[in-house]
Amino acid sequence: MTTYDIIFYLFAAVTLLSAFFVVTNRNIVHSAFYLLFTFFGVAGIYVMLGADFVAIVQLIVYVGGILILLLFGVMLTNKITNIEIKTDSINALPASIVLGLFTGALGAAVLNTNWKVVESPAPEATTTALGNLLINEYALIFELLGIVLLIAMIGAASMARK
Amino acid sequence: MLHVGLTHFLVISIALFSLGLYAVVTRKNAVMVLMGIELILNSANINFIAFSKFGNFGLQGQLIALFVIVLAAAEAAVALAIVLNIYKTLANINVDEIDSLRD
Amino acid sequence: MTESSLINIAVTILFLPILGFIVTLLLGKKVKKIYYFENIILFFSLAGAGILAYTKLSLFHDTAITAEFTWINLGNTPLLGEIKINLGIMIDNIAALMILVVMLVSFLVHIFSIEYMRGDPRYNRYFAYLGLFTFSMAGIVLTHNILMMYMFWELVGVSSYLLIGFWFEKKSAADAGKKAFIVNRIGDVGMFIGILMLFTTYHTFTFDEIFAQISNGVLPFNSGFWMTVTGLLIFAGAIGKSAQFPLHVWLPDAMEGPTPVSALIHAATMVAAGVYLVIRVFGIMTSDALVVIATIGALSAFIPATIALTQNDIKKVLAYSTISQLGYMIMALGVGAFQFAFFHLITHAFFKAGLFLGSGSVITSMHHEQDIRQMGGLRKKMPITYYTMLIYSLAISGIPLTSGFLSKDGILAGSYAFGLLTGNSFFAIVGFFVALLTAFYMFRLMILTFHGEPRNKEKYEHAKESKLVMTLPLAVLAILSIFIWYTPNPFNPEQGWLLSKGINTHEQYIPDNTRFDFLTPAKEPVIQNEESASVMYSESYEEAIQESHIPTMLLSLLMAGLGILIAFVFYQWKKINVDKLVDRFNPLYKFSLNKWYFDELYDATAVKGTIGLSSFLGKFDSKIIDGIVNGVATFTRGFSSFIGKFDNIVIDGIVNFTAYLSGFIGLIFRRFQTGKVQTYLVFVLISVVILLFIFNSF
Amino acid sequence: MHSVPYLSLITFLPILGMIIVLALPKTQGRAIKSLTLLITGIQVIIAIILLINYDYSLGGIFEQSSFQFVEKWRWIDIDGFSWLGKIKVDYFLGIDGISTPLLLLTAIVTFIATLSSWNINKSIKGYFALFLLLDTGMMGVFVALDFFLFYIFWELMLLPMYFLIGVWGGPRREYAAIKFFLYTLLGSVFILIVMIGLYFSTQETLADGTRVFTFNILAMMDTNNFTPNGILSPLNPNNLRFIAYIALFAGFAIKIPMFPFHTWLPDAHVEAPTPISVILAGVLLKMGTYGILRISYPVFPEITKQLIWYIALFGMINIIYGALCAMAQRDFKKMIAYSSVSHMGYVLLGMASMNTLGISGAVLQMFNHGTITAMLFLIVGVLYDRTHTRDMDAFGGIAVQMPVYTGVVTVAFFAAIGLPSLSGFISEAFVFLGAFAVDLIRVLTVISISGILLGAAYMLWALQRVYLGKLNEKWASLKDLTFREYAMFIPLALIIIFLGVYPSPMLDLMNSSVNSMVKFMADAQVIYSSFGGF
Repeated sequence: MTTYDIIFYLFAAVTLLSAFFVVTNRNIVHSAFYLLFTFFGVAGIYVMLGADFVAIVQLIVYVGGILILLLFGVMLTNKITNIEIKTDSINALPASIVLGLFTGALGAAVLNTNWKVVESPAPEATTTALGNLLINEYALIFELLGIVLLIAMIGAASMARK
Repeated sequence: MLHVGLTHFLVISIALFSLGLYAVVTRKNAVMVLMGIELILNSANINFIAFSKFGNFGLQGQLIALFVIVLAAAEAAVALAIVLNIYKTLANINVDEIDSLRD
Repeated sequence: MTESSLINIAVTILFLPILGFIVTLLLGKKVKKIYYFENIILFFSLAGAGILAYTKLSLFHDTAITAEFTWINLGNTPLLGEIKINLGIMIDNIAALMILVVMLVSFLVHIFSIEYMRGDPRYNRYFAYLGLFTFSMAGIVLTHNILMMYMFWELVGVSSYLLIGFWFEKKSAADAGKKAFIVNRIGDVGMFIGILMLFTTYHTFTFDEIFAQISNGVLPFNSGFWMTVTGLLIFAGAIGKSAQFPLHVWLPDAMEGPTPVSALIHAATMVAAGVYLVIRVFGIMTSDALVVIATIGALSAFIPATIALTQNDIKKVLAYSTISQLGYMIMALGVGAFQFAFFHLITHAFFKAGLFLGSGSVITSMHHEQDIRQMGGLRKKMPITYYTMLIYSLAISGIPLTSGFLSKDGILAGSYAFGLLTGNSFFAIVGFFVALLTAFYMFRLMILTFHGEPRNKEKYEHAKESKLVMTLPLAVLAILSIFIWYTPNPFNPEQGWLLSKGINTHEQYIPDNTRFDFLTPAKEPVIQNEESASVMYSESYEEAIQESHIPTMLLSLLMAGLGILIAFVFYQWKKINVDKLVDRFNPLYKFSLNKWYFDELYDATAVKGTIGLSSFLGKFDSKIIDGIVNGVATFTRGFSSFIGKFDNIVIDGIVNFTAYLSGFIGLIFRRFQTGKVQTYLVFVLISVVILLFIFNSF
Repeated sequence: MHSVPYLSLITFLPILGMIIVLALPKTQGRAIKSLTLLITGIQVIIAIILLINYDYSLGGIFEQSSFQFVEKWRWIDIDGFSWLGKIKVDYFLGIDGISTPLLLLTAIVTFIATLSSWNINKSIKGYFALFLLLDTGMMGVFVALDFFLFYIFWELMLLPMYFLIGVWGGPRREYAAIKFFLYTLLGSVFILIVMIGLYFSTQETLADGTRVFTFNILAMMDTNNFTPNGILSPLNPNNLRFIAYIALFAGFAIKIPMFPFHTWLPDAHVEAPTPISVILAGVLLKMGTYGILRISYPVFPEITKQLIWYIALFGMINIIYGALCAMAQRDFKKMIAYSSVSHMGYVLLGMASMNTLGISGAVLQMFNHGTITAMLFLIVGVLYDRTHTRDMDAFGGIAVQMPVYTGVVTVAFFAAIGLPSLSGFISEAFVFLGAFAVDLIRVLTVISISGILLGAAYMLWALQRVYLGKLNEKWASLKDLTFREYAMFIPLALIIIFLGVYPSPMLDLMNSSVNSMVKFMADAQVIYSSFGGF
């Protein structure tokens, strides 16, 4: 076990455990906070995979943006005064069974596949390279994404305003 | 345990995916469903980046992951707007009770 | 004075009245006194007509002056050849005299109307309509082709319609206008067909060109019979316009219009247009046609005369008298006494216009009372009206020294001569008998109105002589009803300028075998353009006329005297009780009083028939034709619904069975249909898992 | 020389207008109306420009070279599919003496109808958009020389008309609109069938020498273009030309409308809003007779010749039947509608004569009836706007209250009666002169002449019932014409009077074409008789 491995397992544990709590916790506010840890964990995994820029973005966007958004969603849709924000689950048993089977199948598929691994050394800093890619080869997509974001923003704003 | 490799990451991804899916399927609260979706997206991102690293695809996987994050942000915003709207209309965001589609 | 300046004058007097019409109509609302404009225009028209007539008769006596322009030119057409429609003006002696008469009467009526119509809310519009009428009438008189004549013919009808219905608030007036127009149209339809026949045969509307071709032996469909038919069809127009039997019913009703209008349109000018038309086309009338014309004329002279005997409305009496006198003229044309017809037209225009204006004067002073039974004794109150009307009555009765004697005598002589030549003395007998009736009913009217004791004291007290503007026209017309204007010899009109110089005849153009023998001149006509009175008659006719002159005169005098005498016996001296006589001959009296039941007859047949047919067709259209359409639609719908049912039951049955089957299966699966997205997702997952296991490759 | 595509301009200008109207916000009612007025006004101007540049000597009818303002280019050109053969459709516009008067009429009547639409208040935007679309359809029918194009325009005007009646109409508008639509559609189907039959019977020689099927109407008139085995080719001994002619004629006859296909007309008129009635009677009815003259006559000259007696017979029935039905109506608008039936009979009768007088009369009657009947419907509209009833017996004495209006009415009514000095007379007289000259239909003509008597009867009766007599106290507060209504009536009245007094401008306009058509029809008899069978 190298340090790398240990760190990996640490992050994996954080991610999966908090994700588990996200899913199972009945208090939605708690779920949201667990989700924060999940995102941190995933960000760590990204770093492990040599994707430092994506990890940063993950932290900024998810933790700083999406999670806050979700929390707002929670608070706006429940009366703050009455913190009965626990939510039930449905189909828990059949879903568990099916998902178990499904996960098993997927896991089996992953484990049984003989992945042809070509380890590529991660570049030291990906930011510059990613920036180059973004404004050269993927410029169009980049622009499109901007538009999508704009539209989503306007759409969300107009929908929420009604 | 082996040296941490592609498979490990994929397993984590699968686990995350399943948990996300579980949330989507079972939770009543629409916000919770959204959280599940975020989990699923994250798991997909892990996959992208893992394959990017272990498949010698350069930085493209990471780039895609970035795009996914952006889209996730957009999706979250729109979805929450919808949820708010539904809440305003029906005073309820319990997904299982919103079944006008049935009729 | 050249011919072209004559044409200029003619065009001017033709278009001046329409200018008056337009200006008066458009400014009528704004300018209160605009009617003076119309009157001034009429004065100038009259002056122009005077100059025209005088110049024509003195300087251009023997030539017909024409001028034309191409109105429509279709060029050389593939099947019909050259088609060109010319409009133009022809001034011959007859037209010149006629235009003078029209303008004179029109002017006098305008003057008379200034007072008569005063206070009417549509005062200016009345004068505008008079202008329109004068224009149209001048058009009829001055035209050189039959199409233009037809056009003005219709325009005259319209102005007559507008003037009869001038007081359209009164339903009877509006009805009368409509009746006049429609009855006239019946005649016009005939006339139009006649015009079609002429055009189809001769490819021109111009009188001279048609006559020239007829002289060359070109006949419609190459047969004399069709020539007769054509002539009679054209004559149909005259029947309508001149209110001849059987289309005479509109004229009495037309008396709903203002009285000056009756004088102008329904006595002097428009109704005479029919006579004028026949004079214009006299050259194409075959002997058969002439007999029909004479018969129509005789009937029209006789029937209304009998009706006039018993009428109590002063204007109705005059209306029937008008028809009767027009019948005289038409009969005169039929028997070939062409120039006397026109002569009578002129004299009649004056004295009948005078009679109507006189009656108008009486009616105003009696506060719009028209029933002669309410009058009486007016002689003292209205001397001018009385004496002028007396002159007119003498004239219409045919008493010597009046113009009426001259012209009427001529007509009777003509029919007498016709009897001598052809052995057909029917027209002569009718003529003399009607003379008796005429004298009787006219003097009945005079006596009841002006003599005796006033029968309605109250109205009598208020009656007074009309103002000068009204009596002046009466006086003028009375003067014009004296013989001296027409001939120096009060017993022989032939010596007068009018007959010897004024009225020329056209020759007859139709082939010899279709004319009366006496209308065949012994010698060839000298020159085409030279018109002289002797051209058209054979020598035997001249002799017959000479021969019949004296007996006719005596006989007609006798008849007129007798008629007047009877009238005096009945109404002035009351030697015979009229009421008893009426009781004795009650059916006859009723028959006459009710105008021979013509209106009822037409109402029951033509009017009811048409309206019945129309309402039947209206129902037919909405019920049957539209019913068929809707029926088809209903059938289609029914059929489609049947197909639909078939589809439902049989075809759909099969489908339904399948559906039922699937429904049954569906029943099982319905439980899965929860409407909950999440549940669906679970199913999706289940399916994915199942698929994974089915296609497992691991 | 005519580098400006005037015909395309006059045809598609309304479409442009329609797009602008659609882009304008709903609330800008005035702007929409003004724009439509502007567009139709420009159309009138273009029509006048066309008239000024018109060469009176050219005949048109059957040869492209004597058509004017021709625009022709390939529009649809498919040769890719071997199983379909080549499909070539031309965008082919041009006018001659028959279509020019009608083009002018359409421009004028549409302009007037726009004025009369001013008090439409129900969804203005939709109304004027449809109105402009209708305008394009009408213009297109009169300028198209390609059958395919003609058909497209023919159908194009159907749809807006359906909605204009069905949405803005009276109480029974749905019924009327459906009836109109189905009827006309039935007619269109006939036309479509014949069009396809003709297409497969006519081949045009292209510049490179190949022969292709064509929709060109002018090509269909040239016997050299017929294929030997075409189903509608006279070269084919078993051809179906007779049946096709009947079908085509029926298709057009529905539009005229000819007895017994006329029952859609009264319903459509009664229910349609005033401006639409004006267009319907003023322009749409003319399309039927125009179609017969433009297509049925020269494409099937030999069959036309055989059937003129029947055409005249139907003309006569239309005249008399229409007049009698009009007499029976109590509804003012229905009466006018039936009078249209009657007046269109004159057109049929004139066309049946097949000589210059008759056909000139027919075309002139189309124009005159367009203006006169437009005026009549406007008259009803004015009264209906003020009183909201059309029952003639409910009126009486309107003349007292509205003297100027009654003056206008008198002009229009007498024009409809055929009073000389008003335009109706000239055309009726020409029709009768022409028809009377033909031996075969002379008797029918004579019977038809009684139509002018009946016309006078029902018109004057209506005049009396509505306008004369004592004023019905109910209407004692009616206002006389407004400025806008003056603007509608005065141009029409002036045209009616002008053409009544001096019809030559209009007759000269059509004379060359009418002559050329008569000559073509006469010559064709010889050519067709050489094919045998007839």
